[in-house]
Amino acid sequence: MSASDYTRDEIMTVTAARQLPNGAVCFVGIGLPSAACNLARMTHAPDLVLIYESGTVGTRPTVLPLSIGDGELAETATSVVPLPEIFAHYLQRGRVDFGFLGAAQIDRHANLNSTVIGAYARPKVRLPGAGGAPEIATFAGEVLIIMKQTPRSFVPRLDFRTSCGYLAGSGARAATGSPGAGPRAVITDFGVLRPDPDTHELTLTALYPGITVEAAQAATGWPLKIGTRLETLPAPDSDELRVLRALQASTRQAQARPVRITLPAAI
Amino acid sequence: MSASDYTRDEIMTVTAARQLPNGAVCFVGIGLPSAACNLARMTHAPDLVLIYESGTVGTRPTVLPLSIGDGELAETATSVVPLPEIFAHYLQRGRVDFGFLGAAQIDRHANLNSTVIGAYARPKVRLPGAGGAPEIATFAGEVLIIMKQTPRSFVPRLDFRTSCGYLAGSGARAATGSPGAGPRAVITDFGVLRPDPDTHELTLTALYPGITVEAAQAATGWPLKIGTRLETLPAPDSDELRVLRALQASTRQAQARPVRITLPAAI
Amino acid sequence: MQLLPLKEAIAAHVRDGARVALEGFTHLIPFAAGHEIVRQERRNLHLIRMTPDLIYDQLIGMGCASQLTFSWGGNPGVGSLHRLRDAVEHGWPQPLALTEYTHAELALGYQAGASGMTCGLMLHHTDTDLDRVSSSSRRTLSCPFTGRPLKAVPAIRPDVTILHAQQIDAAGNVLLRGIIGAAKEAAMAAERLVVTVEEQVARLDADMNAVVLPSWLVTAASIVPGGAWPSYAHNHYPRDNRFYLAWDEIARERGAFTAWMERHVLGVRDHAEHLRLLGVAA
Amino acid sequence: MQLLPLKEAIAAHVRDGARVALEGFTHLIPFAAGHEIVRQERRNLHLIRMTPDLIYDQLIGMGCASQLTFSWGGNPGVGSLHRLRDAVEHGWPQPLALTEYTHAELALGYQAGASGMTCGLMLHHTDTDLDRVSSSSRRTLSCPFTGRPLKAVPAIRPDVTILHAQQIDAAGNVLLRGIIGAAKEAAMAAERLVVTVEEQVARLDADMNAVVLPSWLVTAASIVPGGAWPSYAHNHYPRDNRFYLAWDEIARERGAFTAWMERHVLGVRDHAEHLRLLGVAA
Repeated sequence: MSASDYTRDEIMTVTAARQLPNGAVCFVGIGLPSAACNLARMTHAPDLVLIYESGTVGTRPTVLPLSIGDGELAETATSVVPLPEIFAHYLQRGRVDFGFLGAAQIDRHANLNSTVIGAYARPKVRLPGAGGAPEIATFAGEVLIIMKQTPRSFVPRLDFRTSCGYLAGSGARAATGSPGAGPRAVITDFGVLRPDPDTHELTLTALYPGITVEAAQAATGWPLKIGTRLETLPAPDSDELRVLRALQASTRQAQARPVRITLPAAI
Repeated sequence: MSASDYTRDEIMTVTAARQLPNGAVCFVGIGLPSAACNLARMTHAPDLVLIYESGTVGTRPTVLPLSIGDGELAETATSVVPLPEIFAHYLQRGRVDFGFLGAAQIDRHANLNSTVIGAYARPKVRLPGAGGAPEIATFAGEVLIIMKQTPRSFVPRLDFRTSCGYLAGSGARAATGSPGAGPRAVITDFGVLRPDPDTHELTLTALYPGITVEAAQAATGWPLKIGTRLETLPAPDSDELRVLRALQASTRQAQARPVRITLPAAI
Repeated sequence: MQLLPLKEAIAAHVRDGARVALEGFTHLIPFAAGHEIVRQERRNLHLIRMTPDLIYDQLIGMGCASQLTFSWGGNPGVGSLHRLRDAVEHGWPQPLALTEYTHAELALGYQAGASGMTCGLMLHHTDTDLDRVSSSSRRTLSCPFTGRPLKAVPAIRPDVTILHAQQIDAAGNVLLRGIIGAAKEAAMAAERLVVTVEEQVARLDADMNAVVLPSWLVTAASIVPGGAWPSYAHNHYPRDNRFYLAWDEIARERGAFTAWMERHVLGVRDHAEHLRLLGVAA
Repeated sequence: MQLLPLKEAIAAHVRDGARVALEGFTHLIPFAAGHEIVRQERRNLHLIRMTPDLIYDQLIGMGCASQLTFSWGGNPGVGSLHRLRDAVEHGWPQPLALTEYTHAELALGYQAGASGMTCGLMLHHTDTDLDRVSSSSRRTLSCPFTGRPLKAVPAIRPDVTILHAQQIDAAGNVLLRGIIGAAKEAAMAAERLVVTVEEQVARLDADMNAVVLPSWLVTAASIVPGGAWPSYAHNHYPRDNRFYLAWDEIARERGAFTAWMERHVLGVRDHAEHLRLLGVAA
């Protein structure tokens, strides 16, 4: 059933897709989350409802968009609403089951930084910033995080806290009254980390085939907690790989297509 | 130019219509205000912008609607928006130049009651209530009031203050920071009352042809202040009467038309 | 979304004592659903609606409601709602507790409910007696940036909102077209959403920016042609202004009202029979 | 509404030091108008936009702006905005003061501005460092009904909002179709509204509930076919994802960026010439 020849990006995307139950409502960001959500929709979860912050609700793209506002998303949507409604009527209202986040830095309690490396006033690297992340982190029923694991991104201390995971852990998040349950899983290119039920410290609970605990530890900027029962995740099956690769191929093709505009003769 | 044969309702409507300059943005209520606004639009003010609280912006009906949400209003509108936007994006935002109000009771400072006659908790007459009136009274650039003048409706003291005119007068309204200027004119079936520039007490400034000051005073429940220069208003001209009567005839005709619904055979 | 006969949808989702909003501003008023509530003899409902209109006059006169949240309670363009008046003025058939707003306030309350907020904010306007009699429904506060006086109204969260719409597609998505009032906000604010529609279609006749309620927000839907009569459904039938004028006479006296409701609502099986009995449908 | 050549519309309505919002979320970004601002060498603008995108990278890199209010400043799907980064990290070509929001906060600020409010309210979420660094842009307060912690953000009121749209009709009404982001709120919030459109038509191709900005809200309009390129205009042309990918290289170094802008923006008379020079239009 499983294909032996796949990339780390592919198993990461497939693993993320598998977290999504059919019928769930997902708030989708661009890049790996969009690939994962659409892969899930085109395999085991045909009734997945995808919401992009641009205002498209129930969108069913056949080509992965480069931006969250591509025309494909509007054309295949159930409904296109003003952006403020997405955040108010859907996210803050509690209509979103799953939110996806990525970031430049994550700490052991799944707090995220997507704002700056260095000091805010004089940053070493100015990152894009918050976007929808802080509210997704707060209001989505559950949060899934997709990030490549490196010592530079999995850090003991964030340079800037853009979005909250479990704050200092051990119930600190729940004490704030935050409506969503917080990050349920961090899917990396090594495996999956989940919060400890008591301390909320991220704990390695599963690895991809052939990946060692030592490698995962070396890719983490803090002493990584290892779960007592360490699962080996199944490789992508051939159907998943076929769908994912077809999606990406059609996307590359669409993006290579030149745009031509016909100007009226008078201009 | 002027037609000698007209009703008091007609001259009242025509006089109200004449208050509206071309290009103004009007928040229209049903009944006489709707007739006046559309008469103005079909005579001297073709670019009048009519907004009905149901959500229709820039509507140009050929038949006066019975309700503020008739289909005719939507079909002839520039834009149909959700009702909350009418109150937020148009009225509260200060985009409305003129608001029209009527009421069951008015006092000498043009405060209005459309809620109850008698005590609120055990009313003698329960009236429809506020609707859009309190916000129109506050946020429209200017307010025009259309009401038939009787001692029961022009009262020394309101049973209930639903919408504010000039409160206790003498600058009391401006002191609240209310954005709109307040009622500029009260158009009755006797003539026109305007607020005194200092005390804001309603003052009779104009009468229809053939109407006496004494008659207007007798129709008012307080000692009516009479303006120093009392104008005689021109009668409706033949064009105004023709347009108004044609509008009302087409409305009566439309309202007499029976509605037939075809049910699917299976039902 | 569950597609059900209207009788079952009301039985399953409208409970005695529930906060129920039947919305639709002049247009798309869910009369058929309201009549089914009368037929099922629901009691002590807390009715919520910007403009009670004839449908709430009927529910109130038939003793279904003990509370009303509203902003304008008249027969549009005609005059009074006699049954609403009788309940407020004389407690017949039972007393009716009022929570009274302005249109702007009630729309804001729905918006707040739709947004998961606890309250909504507007500019404070000069005090009216409404602020005095419904003081628990309004608070003034100062803008934290400018100090300007603001007014807060509490979020409105119906247990169930009921709407009428033009179309439902095979997947259960619902299209509303034309004047929508605060229907979308009332829908998003509610715990449950019940919809009646004119017709089921394979694909909605909907532009990209049309008002479409996704199927997963719809708790139950029923196909009820003519379900908004005597209000209207754009593209299907116009408002029956003659009936709105006639209602003034029908509802004026208790006896005539009750007789009319017994014959035309309680005495029929469903909305199609109601329309046929009144000669509106063949 | 005044129909003007774009050059005159920008000259008349965008002043040095103004608060300017060019909105359009991925879709309908008014690139032609932005380029005209570059050509007219406006200075010290306070730029406002949810997603600065390439258009603000260009304005910032050409020294038009001293302030930026935004919520996500990247090249969507590609990576960094190098000119925005250079301004923030190194003050080149001049320092850029940031007011930074989340999407939800900035959308709320536009909504508040559009509604004539002084501020907007949302549920308060767990503290982030954004609350700390832009504390003047946020306040926490308690819900007066429930005591729940709420967050207020100030209303955003641009001096001028600039949008691109598909159509304008003979009367000057403007149709936006497809993804609209916060364009409507930004339009209603502004003192002045300048619009570029793909085409003028006798009658808008608009459904009843379409997004139409009435002519009397439009200060000035210019007909600029292709005016959203390299973003897109639904029904007219798709997003030029190739250009978004190419921009990463063009904007990476100061010299290459400046040379590109001099040749392709300053060196052309108008947007049509810009499109022809780039081989996008014939």
